[in-house]
Amino acid sequence: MQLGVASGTVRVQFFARYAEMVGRREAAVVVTLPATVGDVVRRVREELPGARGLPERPLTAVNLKHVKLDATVRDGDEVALLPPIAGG
Amino acid sequence: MQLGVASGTVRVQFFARYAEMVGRREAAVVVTLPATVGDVVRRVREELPGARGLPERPLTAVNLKHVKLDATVRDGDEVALLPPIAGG
Amino acid sequence: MSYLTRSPISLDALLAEVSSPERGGTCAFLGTVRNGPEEHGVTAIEYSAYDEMADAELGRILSEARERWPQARAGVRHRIGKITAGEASIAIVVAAPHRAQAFEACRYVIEEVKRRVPVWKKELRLDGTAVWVDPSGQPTTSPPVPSFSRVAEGGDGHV
Amino acid sequence: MSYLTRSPISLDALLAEVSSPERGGTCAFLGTVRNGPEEHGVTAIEYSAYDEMADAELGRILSEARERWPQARAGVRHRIGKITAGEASIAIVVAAPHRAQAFEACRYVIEEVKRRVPVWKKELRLDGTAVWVDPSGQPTTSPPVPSFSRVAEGGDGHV
Repeated sequence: MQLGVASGTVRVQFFARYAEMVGRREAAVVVTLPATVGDVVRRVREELPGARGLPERPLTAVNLKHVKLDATVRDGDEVALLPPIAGG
Repeated sequence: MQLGVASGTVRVQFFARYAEMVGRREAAVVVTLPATVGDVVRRVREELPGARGLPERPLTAVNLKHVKLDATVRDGDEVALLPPIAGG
Repeated sequence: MSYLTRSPISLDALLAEVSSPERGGTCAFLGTVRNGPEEHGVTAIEYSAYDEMADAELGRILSEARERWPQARAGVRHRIGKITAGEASIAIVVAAPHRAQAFEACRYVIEEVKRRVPVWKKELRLDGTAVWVDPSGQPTTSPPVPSFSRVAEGGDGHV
Repeated sequence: MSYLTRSPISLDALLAEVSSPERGGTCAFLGTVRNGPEEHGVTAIEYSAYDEMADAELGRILSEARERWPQARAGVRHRIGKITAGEASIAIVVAAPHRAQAFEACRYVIEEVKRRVPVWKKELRLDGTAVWVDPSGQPTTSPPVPSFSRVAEGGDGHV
């Protein structure tokens, strides 16, 4: 059994209006595991310049699938913050 | 005021299976006025060779519009006997 | 202009009739001559119509659709004559500012066509028989025409 | 093969993908870039997507449609990039043995696309502004970019 605190790195992607707000398309974010998507979003909003304007509860996806904020993230996951969808 | 019995001539048209049954596409039918589409159908079934096989209450149209059998016909009307519709 | 045609239907021409930049949702329906497991070797269907009335009725249906969905524009073409399996017998196109109107109006038009437009069809089958199709879509009432292939089989009852 | 494209959508190609003689009813939906009275001089829309996820999500929606309507075949193409008003941003085509399935499955696909596929649009307007469109279809939240024409008018507040 491993003692101590494990951490993981997730790749966070921003799209459309969110990418404009934070001025970038992606960021590597380190979180303490276990962590949820909500933890990743909090971390992003606290640490990334310009990210304060992001909603506290944005639409999110992990590894190309829609997830809720309480979904677990693992090291290496691709987390996406999605503005309100407007396709079609 | 006109006395005596008035009569009118309507042009009756047959389509698809009905045209095959009676072996023709149209017939001039003389009816005593006032008359209904039902009267025309009865007349056709009684007098036209092969027309006995037509239903007693077929789908009918007068002057390009669907009508019920109790609709009135006038001299010169175009009456159509329509097999069950199967378009589209 | 007639809503009936004896030539193949051009969906593009119909789309051009109803399209406009203010109508962002377009719904189309294509009815094609079917030859599936429910059919029995249908090679083509011979469509016939009471031409003048079919045309008038199609015009009335489009008018009704326009009354119900004033922002929508609908177009329709019904092909008449012999149509090979896989080809279109009818095309309906409805363009509207919003998709719900387009779907509803398109569905309305095809349902009314099926109910009201005086068109009939005779299935032409692989075995040489020709069968009038009744309104439920099932070919039933018809003077069956024995085919040559059946006769050649010696009448053993298996076709 | 991807469900996304940067080129104009070919409805004919999509129809060919799903058509077959056993499927006699085909329903298509075309979404085109709108410039009507509700819009305000939209000349084009710049569509962007989370490409990999949009593609995966479109595939999942088609699979769901296939599960719900096993006899139907559905195809979809979503165009990405700058699309001029009047041109199609999405096309959905569903062929089925019977028309009810085709209409229902087609409607299902477009509704799910609108709800789930990560695509965004920015309206490019006549006055030079560019506006993100929010999901209700109303362009609201956006950093407004004053246009040259506005500046040229002397800022009297009337545009």
